[in-house]
Amino acid sequence: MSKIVKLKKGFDINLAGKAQKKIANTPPSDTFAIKPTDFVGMTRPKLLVAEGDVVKAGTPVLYDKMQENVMVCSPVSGEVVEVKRGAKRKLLEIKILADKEIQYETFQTYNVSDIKSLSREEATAQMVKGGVWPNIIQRPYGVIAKEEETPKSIFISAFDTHPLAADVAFTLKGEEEAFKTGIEILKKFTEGTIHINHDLNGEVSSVFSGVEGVQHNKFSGPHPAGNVGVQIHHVDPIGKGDLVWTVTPYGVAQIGKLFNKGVYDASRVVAVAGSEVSEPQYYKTYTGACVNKIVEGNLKSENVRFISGNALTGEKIEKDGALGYYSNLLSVLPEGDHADFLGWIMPKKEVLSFHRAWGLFSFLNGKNKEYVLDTNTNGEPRAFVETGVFEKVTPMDIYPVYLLKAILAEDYDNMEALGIYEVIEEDLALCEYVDVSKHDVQQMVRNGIELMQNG
Amino acid sequence: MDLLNLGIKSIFIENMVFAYFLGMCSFLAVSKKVSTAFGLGLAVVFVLGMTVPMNWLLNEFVLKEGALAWLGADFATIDLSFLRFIMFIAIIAAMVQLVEMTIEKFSPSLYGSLGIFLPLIAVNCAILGSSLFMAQRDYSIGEATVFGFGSGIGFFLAIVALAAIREKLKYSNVPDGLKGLGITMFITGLMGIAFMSFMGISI
Amino acid sequence: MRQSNGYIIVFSLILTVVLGGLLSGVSQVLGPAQKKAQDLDTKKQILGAIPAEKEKLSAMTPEEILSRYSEVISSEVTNYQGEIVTTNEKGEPVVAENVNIEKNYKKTPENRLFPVFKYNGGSEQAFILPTFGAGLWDAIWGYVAITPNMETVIGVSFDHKGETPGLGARITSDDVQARYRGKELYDNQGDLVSVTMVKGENTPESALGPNKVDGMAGATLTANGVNAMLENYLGYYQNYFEKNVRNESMTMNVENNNQ
Amino acid sequence: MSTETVEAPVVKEKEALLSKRRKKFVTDPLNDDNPITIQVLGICSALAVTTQMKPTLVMALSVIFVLIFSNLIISLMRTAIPSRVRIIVQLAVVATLVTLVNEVLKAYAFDMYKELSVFIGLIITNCIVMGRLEAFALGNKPYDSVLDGLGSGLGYSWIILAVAFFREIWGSGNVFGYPVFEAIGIENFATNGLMVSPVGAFVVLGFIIWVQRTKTGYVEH
Amino acid sequence: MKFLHNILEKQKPMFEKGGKLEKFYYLFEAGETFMFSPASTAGNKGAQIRDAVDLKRMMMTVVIAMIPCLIWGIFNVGYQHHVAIGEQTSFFSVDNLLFGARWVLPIVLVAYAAGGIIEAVFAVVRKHPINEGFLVTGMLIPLIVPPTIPLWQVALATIFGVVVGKEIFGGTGMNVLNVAMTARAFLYFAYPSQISGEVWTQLAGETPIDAYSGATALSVAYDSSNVGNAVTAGLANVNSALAAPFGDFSFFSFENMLIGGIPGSIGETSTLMALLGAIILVVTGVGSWKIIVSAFAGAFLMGTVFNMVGANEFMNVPAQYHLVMGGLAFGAVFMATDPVSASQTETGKWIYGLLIGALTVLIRVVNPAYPEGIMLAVLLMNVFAPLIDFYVVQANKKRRLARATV
Repeated sequence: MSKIVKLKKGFDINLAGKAQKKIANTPPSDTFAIKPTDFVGMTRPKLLVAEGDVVKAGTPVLYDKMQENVMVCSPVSGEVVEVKRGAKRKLLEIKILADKEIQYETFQTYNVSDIKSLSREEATAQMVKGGVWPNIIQRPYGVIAKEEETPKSIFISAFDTHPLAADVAFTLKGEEEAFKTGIEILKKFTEGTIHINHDLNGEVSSVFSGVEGVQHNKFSGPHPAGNVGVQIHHVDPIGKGDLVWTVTPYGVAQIGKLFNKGVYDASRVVAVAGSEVSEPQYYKTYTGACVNKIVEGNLKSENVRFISGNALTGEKIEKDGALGYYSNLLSVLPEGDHADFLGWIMPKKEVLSFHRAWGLFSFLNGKNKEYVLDTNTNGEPRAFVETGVFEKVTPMDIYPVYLLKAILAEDYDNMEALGIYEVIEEDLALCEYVDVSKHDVQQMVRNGIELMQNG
Repeated sequence: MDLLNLGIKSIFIENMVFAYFLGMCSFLAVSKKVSTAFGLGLAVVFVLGMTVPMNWLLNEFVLKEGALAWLGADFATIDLSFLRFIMFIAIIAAMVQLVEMTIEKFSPSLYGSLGIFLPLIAVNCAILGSSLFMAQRDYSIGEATVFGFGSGIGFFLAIVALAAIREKLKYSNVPDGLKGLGITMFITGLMGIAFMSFMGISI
Repeated sequence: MRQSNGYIIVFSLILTVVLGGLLSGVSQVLGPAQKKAQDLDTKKQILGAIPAEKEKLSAMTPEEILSRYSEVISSEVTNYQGEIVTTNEKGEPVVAENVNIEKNYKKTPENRLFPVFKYNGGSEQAFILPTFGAGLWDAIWGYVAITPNMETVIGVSFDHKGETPGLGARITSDDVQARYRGKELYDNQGDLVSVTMVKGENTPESALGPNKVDGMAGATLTANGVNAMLENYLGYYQNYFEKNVRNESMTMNVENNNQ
Repeated sequence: MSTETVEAPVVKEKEALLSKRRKKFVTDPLNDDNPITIQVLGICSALAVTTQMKPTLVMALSVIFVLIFSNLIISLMRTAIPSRVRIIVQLAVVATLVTLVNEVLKAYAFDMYKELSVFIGLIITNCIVMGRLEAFALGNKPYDSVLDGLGSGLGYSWIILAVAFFREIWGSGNVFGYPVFEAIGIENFATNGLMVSPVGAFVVLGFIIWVQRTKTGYVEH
Repeated sequence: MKFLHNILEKQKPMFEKGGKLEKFYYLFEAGETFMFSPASTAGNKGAQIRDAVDLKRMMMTVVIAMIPCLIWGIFNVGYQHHVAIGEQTSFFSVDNLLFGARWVLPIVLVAYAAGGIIEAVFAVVRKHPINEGFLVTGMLIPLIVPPTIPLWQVALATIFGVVVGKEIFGGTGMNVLNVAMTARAFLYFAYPSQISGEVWTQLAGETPIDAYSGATALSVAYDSSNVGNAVTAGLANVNSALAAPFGDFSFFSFENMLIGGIPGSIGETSTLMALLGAIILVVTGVGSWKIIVSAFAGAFLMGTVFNMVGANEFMNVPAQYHLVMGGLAFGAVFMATDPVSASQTETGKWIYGLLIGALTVLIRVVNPAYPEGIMLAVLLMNVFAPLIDFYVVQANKKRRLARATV
């Protein structure tokens, strides 16, 4: 019983510099990093290695003091070269210099029939030890799932509608077996359905088409149709007391490989894209790759911003920074640190706006026009004034403005009633983009979620 | 038609709150949330609808000059209107008590939502005010009933709308000195302007 | 002990008796003064309709006003048909000053009582007629003093409950009321047309004529109310004048036997 | 209605007629603990009569009278009142006092009686009166209660007189009925109709609260 | 331009925290951001790109949408003046322009100056940014007052509107009532004789010819209904000797009221110009088409219902006349759509608009005290908009609650 959902609301941000579907032949990065800040809700990361230690791919590097079974493992083998700390000795980054040849920690391997008979406890133990557990994110709150809980269903979004997003099927080419195994493992954790959600207008890649015992749903519409949160809302919404897990397709495959091959395989195909990249394309590397080697000689200009992830939800990184744990995209956009004379009234055509306010004629450009957007905020922070715009980019039965105001007022009952359980930052990222009053909507959403968790 | 006119008049034009400033204490105190305002508003409608006709009877057959004529010609000249205040307030207090007990007995759920407001209502000026207006204006029993309910509904509308506005205002950046009472005064004034649209309506 | 039912009952009884006694005592003592105050208030308004009297009123003590009133005013009560009414349905005497115009207004005109106050100030004689009507927002009322032949207005005094300040409320101002002086109630054809206030202010006298007075800017609706009130009540009193005044010779020998 | 109860402080055997403590009963409600602007009591009658200063003054005097005497009477009876019926007893006493005021006005100030109409009667439900009885008079000695009543009454009075002042001068160009603008030679002062309408009362009181609370630093949460 | 920007940048530290003129930071900020859109970039986390729109541009769009009404108003003030003194010229003549500008522009200037000063004072005292909302308010107020208004009243009303209508709530985005409507309501109730809507032609001291009446359409309509004459006939009789500025229409014909060659508030007379503004607002998405459409629909429906009742002549006014008389069109397009004071939920907007339209006609017809209903209808619905929203949102909450498992 699959569902077809056609969404109208939302907004596609068509940025210039999409990655071409080919894998570049360049020397891979030599350092890789684990950033505890990538794991939302990990407040007390505990380090298991020290500078100078030698690790293998799959060696535990840190764990969460609050949830001890969550382990993060090294993506590569090599030497821990640096442990970077910030203010109050906050753990920021663990850098590992990779070996030329990757050495793996080995775990138990299983064949297809073994996997069928594997118990939930055995599977959990291997996943935690093998470093793949952080792939499982729970809703509400968007934090790493607790292994003792049982979700009512598990959602996997098989496509990504974010600007410049990496093509999911392309990055998982050849991982059919691993994906299938991953799904088999996930089935042990829920009595409910596993949903795989596809783009209605695209072809279903062979990676997903052969998977059985799951529900295949199709979605159409502009971004954020590919957001798993939106998909959950339309297929099996989260009410108070519900628990749903979400896993990325890459995460499913990684879980599969842990059982098929007995290794923590952190290799991944990442896209390098954006208007400032000379040759936007894909690279084969490992989780947490440092970007300096990748972009070397591949930039059009100097004053650019590197973003781990996409332009809507990503994080700014330095030129020698590393991609995030969950990220398979490096976006490079022009930095917008310029002041425009009478910028608030001058007509502009080359800038993209969801609004059609005076002088913003981007709506006259065709749908296929690609934009070079910089990181300028295009205005100053103000109070909420506009209405109805947030709703137009949020294809959910939710009133974002009311939710945000409830968060600002720290009104727990209202936050709950208005649907805080159904959203995480990325679901309202477009609101942050279109907001004329320039609020940090995503940060507000996270604050709200934290209030709910602690309150 | 006259009754309809009176109804509209008492709800909108001579709104207890905006035109006469009556019931302000509870209007200001119990308007922070729509749900509680709704409860208080209902209770006021209820009590007003009961006490104004009750007080009418009292006024007509006991207090008014010559009201005691039904006791005999000797009593026809007696004027007890100086007892009006004390008797009205007594009736109101008694009625509130009665309403409270009745609701408690027959609808515990309604009691749950209205119960806490009922004692407050005994000293709500809108209740006494309506009865005094009724006596001063010499309404008939029909008019008194319509007037009672109308005034109640007017109060109800006002307090619910105010509560919705105040819930919205939670996110506003009101100057310190105006927080609470001050800003509510201004809002009430602005609502009063809006309610002026009904002044002069006659059907 | 203080919580026992017996105590509460006794306490309440004592309190009731004390308070009730106090109040009835006070009302007994103050009763006459209140009656007098009320009386004075009515009489002041009636006298105020005559411009010449109004000027003097503010300087007079209550006693002087009352004595002046009994000196110059006599009253009677008529009904719609113009018959003089002396007793009510119960056979009690009817006193003009105690007829409540507002209460009468609730009845149909045919069932109302209409007080008439006859003024004889020596050089000047007048009939003072109470009127009542609806303004823009609420009740308006007033006294119109007209010549005994019912042809010319001597003076008016209007009051209101809630007309717009600065607009309709101006009917209470001397300036507006003065406009009515000397206006005529009948047109050239001899029909009773009352005096109407026109729309708009600063209309030249030539455009007004004998039956019209200048209006109040922005208060047309109150003016309409005043017009309707005057027209109605003059109409109601028409029968009275036909029967009792016009056909008699105009010898105004007002006996000072009022009340 | 306020439900806080003022703890009766231990009183020394002999205390000055106007000791510091007692002075506070009178001065506190004037500003820091004003019944209208801080405690949010008695707003109803505060606004209705304030189009002109004259009726406002009468209203203020009436409230002071009722406050003082109801405080006194209840304080005198405080040991005799059964607590179960205390509200009704208080109401009865207040209603009696208000009736007294009403009757006196009717007899000796008929104009004011007409003007104030039902609002004199509504002093009964003025929350300040009941509030002071509950919070103070039930637990304090008569003389202290009288001072407390006086203080609250004065606090109430100056606020409504201030409101009335602005409404009358701006709305009618008068002070106590005296045309001040004409007196200083401004013939055509454009009176502000909004000030005479109820809206004016809310707005003026709003501003007074704003100024007063900003000065005293009181913030409501 | 770089040079100018550098100068500004140099001054900046003085206004920033710890600077000498720290108090006036937001004044500086306002000036600077009006000159240059700021060089600020997106934060480290979250959206790295932002929409090209900001609040200033948003507000500017509304101002631009009002320009047709303003220009029309300027010409019309001049035109009505010249018609009144019997020197009728073609509508878009220089004479009309000059005369109109002489009377309209001072009102605009005073409104902007009074609003701007108050904004500045509050920005300094309360330490918040200058609200761009005053760009719109300062333009709206002149358009909804008659050309005969004394300037001091414009200033006073603007101050009242901005302070009581907006600043005490914390500024743009926090207010409850529409600021410009609050200002107009202030005038309406405080100084009714100047704005009660009977004669609104700027005569500038000259006397009108006999054939001319400066009465507004609504006032004519009320008068003829009052004496029991059909309103359309009554309208046709007024100024019947004069022709409309465009086309072969009589003065108070439906067509001329639609075009707007009639006396009235400066910006409200032309329904066509308001509709032009509506197109700008709707296309740009700044104004809600739902509110505009439903307000017109509400007025038309109510007019039709009254046609069916037909108890008096005003009720018999053809429903479409209600759409072109008075300020309905202007109010529905520019006042009702104010995003802050309007209903904020999409369902709520339908209810809100419909009731505004219906109430406008209701007030016009059954409330003789107020010939114009739109102002009070908008204010009243502003008051009830939060309540409408409350129940719409409540329904959303209930849907969510219905699927809760615990």
